[in-house]
Amino acid sequence: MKALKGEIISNDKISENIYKMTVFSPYMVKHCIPGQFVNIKCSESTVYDPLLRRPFSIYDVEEGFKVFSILYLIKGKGTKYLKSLEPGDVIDFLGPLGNGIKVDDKSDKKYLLIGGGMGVAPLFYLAKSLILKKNNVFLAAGFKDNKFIFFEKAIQLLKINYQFFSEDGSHGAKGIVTDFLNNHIDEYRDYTIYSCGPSEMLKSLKEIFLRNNIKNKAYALFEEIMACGIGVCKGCVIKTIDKDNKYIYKTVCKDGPLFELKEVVFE
Amino acid sequence: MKALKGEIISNDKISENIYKMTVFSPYMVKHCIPGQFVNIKCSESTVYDPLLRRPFSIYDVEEGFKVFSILYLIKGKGTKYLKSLEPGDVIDFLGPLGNGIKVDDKSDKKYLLIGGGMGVAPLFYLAKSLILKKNNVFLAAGFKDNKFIFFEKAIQLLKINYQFFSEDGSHGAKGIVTDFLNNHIDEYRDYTIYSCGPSEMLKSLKEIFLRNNIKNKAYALFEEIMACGIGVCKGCVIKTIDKDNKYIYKTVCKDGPLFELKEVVFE
Amino acid sequence: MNNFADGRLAVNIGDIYLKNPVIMCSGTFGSGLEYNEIYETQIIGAVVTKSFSLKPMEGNKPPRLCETSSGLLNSIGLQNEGIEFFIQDQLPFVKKLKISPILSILGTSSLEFAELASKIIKIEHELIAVELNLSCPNVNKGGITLGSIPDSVEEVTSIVRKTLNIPVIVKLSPNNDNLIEIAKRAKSGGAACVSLINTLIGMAIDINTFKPKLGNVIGGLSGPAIKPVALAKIFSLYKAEVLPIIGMGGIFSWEDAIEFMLAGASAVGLGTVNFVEYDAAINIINGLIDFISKNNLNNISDITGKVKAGQ
Amino acid sequence: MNNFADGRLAVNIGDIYLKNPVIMCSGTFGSGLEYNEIYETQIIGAVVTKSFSLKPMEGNKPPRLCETSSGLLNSIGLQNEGIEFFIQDQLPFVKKLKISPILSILGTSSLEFAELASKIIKIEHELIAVELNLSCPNVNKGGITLGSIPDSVEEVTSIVRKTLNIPVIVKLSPNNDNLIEIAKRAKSGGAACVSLINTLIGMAIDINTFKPKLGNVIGGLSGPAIKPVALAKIFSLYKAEVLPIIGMGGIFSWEDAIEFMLAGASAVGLGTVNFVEYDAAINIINGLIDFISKNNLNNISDITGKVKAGQ
Ligand SMILES: Cc1cc2nc3c(=O)[nH]c(=O)nc-3n(C[C@H](O)[C@H](O)[C@H](O)COP(=O)(O)OP(=O)(O)OC[C@H]3O[C@@H](n4cnc5c(N)ncnc54)[C@H](O)[C@@H]3O)c2cc1C
Ligand SMILES: Cc1cc2nc3c(=O)[nH]c(=O)nc-3n(C[C@H](O)[C@H](O)[C@H](O)COP(=O)(O)OP(=O)(O)OC[C@H]3O[C@@H](n4cnc5c(N)ncnc54)[C@H](O)[C@@H]3O)c2cc1C
Ligand SMILES: Cc1cc2nc3c(=O)[nH]c(=O)nc-3n(C[C@H](O)[C@H](O)[C@H](O)COP(=O)(O)O)c2cc1C
Ligand SMILES: Cc1cc2nc3c(=O)[nH]c(=O)nc-3n(C[C@H](O)[C@H](O)[C@H](O)COP(=O)(O)O)c2cc1C
Ligand code: FES
Ligand code: FES
Repeated sequence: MKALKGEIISNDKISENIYKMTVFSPYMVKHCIPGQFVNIKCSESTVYDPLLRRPFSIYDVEEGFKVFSILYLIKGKGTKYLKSLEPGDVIDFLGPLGNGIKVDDKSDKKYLLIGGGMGVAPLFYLAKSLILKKNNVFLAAGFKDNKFIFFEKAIQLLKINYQFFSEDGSHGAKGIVTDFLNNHIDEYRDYTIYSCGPSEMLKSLKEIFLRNNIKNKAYALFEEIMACGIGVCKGCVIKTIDKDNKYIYKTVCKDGPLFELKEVVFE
Repeated sequence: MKALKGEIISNDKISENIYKMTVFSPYMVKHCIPGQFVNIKCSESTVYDPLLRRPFSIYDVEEGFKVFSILYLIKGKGTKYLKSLEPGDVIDFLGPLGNGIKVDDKSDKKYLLIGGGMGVAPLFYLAKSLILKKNNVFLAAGFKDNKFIFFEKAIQLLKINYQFFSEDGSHGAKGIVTDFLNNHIDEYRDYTIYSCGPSEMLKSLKEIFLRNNIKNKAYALFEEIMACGIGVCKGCVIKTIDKDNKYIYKTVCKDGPLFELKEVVFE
Repeated sequence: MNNFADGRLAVNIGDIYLKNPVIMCSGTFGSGLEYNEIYETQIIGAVVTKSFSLKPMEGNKPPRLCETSSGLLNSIGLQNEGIEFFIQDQLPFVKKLKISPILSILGTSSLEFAELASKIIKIEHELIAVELNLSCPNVNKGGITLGSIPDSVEEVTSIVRKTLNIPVIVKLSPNNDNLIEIAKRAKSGGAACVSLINTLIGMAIDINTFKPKLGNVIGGLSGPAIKPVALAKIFSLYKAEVLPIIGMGGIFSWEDAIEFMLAGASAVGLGTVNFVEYDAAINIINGLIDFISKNNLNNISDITGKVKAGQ
Repeated sequence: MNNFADGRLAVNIGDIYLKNPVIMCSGTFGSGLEYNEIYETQIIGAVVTKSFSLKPMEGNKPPRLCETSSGLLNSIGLQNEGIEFFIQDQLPFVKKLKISPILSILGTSSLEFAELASKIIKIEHELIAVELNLSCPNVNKGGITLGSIPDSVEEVTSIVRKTLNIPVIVKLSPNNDNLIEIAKRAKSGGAACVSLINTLIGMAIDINTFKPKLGNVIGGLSGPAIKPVALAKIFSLYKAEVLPIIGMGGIFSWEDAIEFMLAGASAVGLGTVNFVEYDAAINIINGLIDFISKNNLNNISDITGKVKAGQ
């Protein structure tokens, strides 16, 4: 973790309201792992609205070019500001943050990645890293519509197996990814599972795993509004339960964003 | 006065920290007069820092193109925002505001315009309007350095007489404009005088006029921090004295920005 | 432009009836005449005039304004031309333009308020209500504002209430921590409702000159910066169930207006936003209409106090 | 980086000596350990730890954060691992990193504070001072915070003062209007100085769900939005000449720090800025050094209270 400044190499619209920003940062490239994020300043100095930094997952890392990239959805003033930046501008960010996913150096395991909407962002870097170590990766992702066709194209380059769903049937199969999982759960009993997406999706996943008595490891990347991003303010907590059935508030920024699904209490 | 939106035609750096923005606005072109200003929104919607609009004098009007322009100095967050805008972007402004200077339709009078620093901005449009009506115009302006050479070039096109001063001698004669006036005051006894510049300059001018018993009309354009810009909040007042020697706070935005120098009380 | 006559926008605040709950705050909209050059200010639920005193007041020494992060500090000092100016010079135009006026009055003692009220009798039928600005320091009571003294609040309210036949609104300051008590005394005095919040006391200093940025040293903070404080005050007063509330303090959008109503406001006041978005009232009224439709409300007042804040 | 050992930055606040007047606010900097990954936190004048209570506290139900215009609402609810955790697990690292710690302690009664103090005795020589966080609601006194009750403030301060041999700082809340009285009672209790302001009570509501944006309904507002309010409070307390002041509330730049000192602060606290500019302390200390040079000051404390606010 370091306070960094990085030159923007590209900042392009890649779908409706979705942008990809690539940033030059040898430090990040050297240190970050999938599932981690950066906390980006989204205003000019002395302008305090928006006040807080904004967290974004690492979407991709290109070691050769010493760049990492993020994928961001325009939501409010912070992301509108990011959109206004141009190649050559410098962004101010802290990273890499969060616990992330350590990909074993030698491994030949099976992984199931489950994404929903913008939640697919960290899964690209994860899939890429897993594939590099010759793991077996299957990615299932669900969307509202066909805004994520660009993502399918990116995934195809990784040459992994995948299945996409959209609620309106405009991209991949019509349906939602949790239904798919519910129906095919037995095929994935020996997979390690990583998921990222809206809180309702993660909640359904947890229920599916419980209902089907899934014994293997199932993790998810969580989001919460953040202030410090480094575990100091205790602002970004989610409720978890430990092995003694005791409730503990854990920070998404430092204890997470990766949690075992079974330890998270959805309310 | 109207709440307007206008497309930016150009927004160019014309000197160190000085920009010129040209805006398409048939309404402004039709209604504005020299000395008036516009109150411009300098942030994205839902971003409230900077909160207030920023007032800028009308620098030029080009009737044929239905555009007006402003000249602005980068000071803080508002002007930095303006700088970031591009041709094609639309700005939100209210105008024309303030009492301004009505240029008589038929006239053949003598005018002395005195400017200091960014205070020359409104004098260009004024000089242009006076010349158009075949008045005799002399412009004297003082600067710190040679950042305003662009302004001399613009003035030359108007074919009026002028004299520029700079404190460091890098542009025009070395010296300050008030000294010049002090020494040549007798030549301008029958001129109508308009001035605009830093408050200390206006104060000196007033003293020079008093000291030399100048009877002709001497006006100045004033600046104050503004909120509403239309005379409602009473925030932008300066102290004036009326003929009965009574002090009154008058609004710069509505009663001004043009005041007779003799009615203004400098403190 | 939408149909602002939509009956679902009409609200009753105590015995005050408004065609819609959007009110312009005192001191930020004149009497609606200037803004009428920009749009027809008759669409607004009510315009609270700037505060008028018995005699003209010259106001504080400039500078009177200072921008802060998402906020505005002002020390206008209640500059106004006196109540007679309103009655003779402004009211005729207000009537002509069909603006719905609430007259804000300002005094330093109950005596002054009594005198003000008596001057208003002859025009009270033209007014929707009077609003009492109790933020002026009282000379007899050592410069403390009337609004911070419970007894004075009740006394002033009841004097005005008895002199006039129109509803009385008491404007509350957020700078005292006896808000609920003050509101109760306003009620005892006969107020129809309270409006809050007035500005928070604030200050700024020029580090180059070491001088305060306001001629008056301290001033009042308004704008989006104070919105969370205003909401908390309104919510706490609403829970105390004293009087209906006109809520204000940093409202800049229709979403903000909804937030204030959810917290407990029966109507909302727009202040500083008038300097930034000249036609804020139009956008906010339109936003409320859309919100009503989307949420199938019978009336906008259905949401007043409806924040889900019980665990 | 400049020479932070510049003697012209050293300040005395009551009997507290600091190498420079830049302090990290409680709850916004941990104990300085995390930030030490970013820069050497030993350069900071002092780090006030998060507030520790006798027993671990789990904190409030999320969401606990909500951004507002130029402000941050939080309802952390003082989540902490308890005083023993600080003493055993954190203090060794704090020492190793040469951080200058001020320990913030938190209790709901004078009894609890007494117990806390007795636990601190064995480590007090490692601390620059203790800061009393009196913002916790007192169960016996109907949920009112200790800090708003003058008698409690004096009692708690004097108990801690008598138990310990190090200076005691009392942190004041801006939500009560008896600031000066409270400060006087802190003084009677033996406090070395006061720190203010803590956060302003605020609220925000989600208009889609009608739910408060904070799980705890209300929270504390910090950041640049509250800066003018903080300055006014500090200025008014400074004029009352009660105790030296550590000033905080929205300080984001060295210019802000100067403004607070001019208003009357002997030292300045950085809170929310730590989340936005991770190395704010460095920039601010550097800015102060430049300011000293440019203005030919002997010591930064020369400007404390020097705002030119006579008429
Ligand atoms: C660990 C983590 C990783 C993330 N990765 C990505 C990513 O790869 N791509 C992406 O597009 N988004 C990602 N997000 C969400 C992203 O941070 C928010 O969309 C962004 O902060 C919105 O900022 P805004 O100013 O545009 O919107 P705002 O106007 O501030 O808010 C719009 C909405 O976003 C929510 N929001 C605001 N701040 C945050 C925050 N700090 N965290 C979560 N939600 C917030 C608000 O509650 C509101 O509902 C991530 C969030 C977290 C916590
Ligand atoms: C009638 C009028 C006409 C003006 N015409 C021009 C012009 O043609 N060109 C030009 O460059 N500038 C002009 N100004 C000044 C211009 O408004 C300020 O420079 C601008 O508002 C600064 O905004 P900022 O956000 O960049 O700086 P900030 O960071 O807000 O402030 C920088 C400095 O500018 C001062 N300032 C801020 N707001 C105002 C304000 N509303 N009025 C005056 N000073 C302010 C501040 O006190 C501060 O000292 C005019 C001002 C007035 C009142
Ligand atoms: C420039 C200015 C002048 C004001 N004048 C008055 C006034 O004369 N009487 C009054 O009761 N309130 C006055 N107020 C307070 C507002 O009516 C309102 O209560 C406050 O500004 C909070 O709302 P806002 O944040 O939307 O502005 C004034 C506020 C401002 C900004
Ligand atoms: C997330 C957060 C947690 C805080 N926790 C504490 C705390 O534990 N004890 C305390 O005395 N103050 C606490 N505060 C208040 C700060 O110490 C400080 O007084 C306040 O935030 C104002 O300063 P600022 O505007 O610079 O943040 C907290 C503030 C924030 C934002
Ligand atoms: S954002 Fe501060 S602890 Fe996570
Ligand atoms: S800015 Fe409001 S009266 Fe001039």
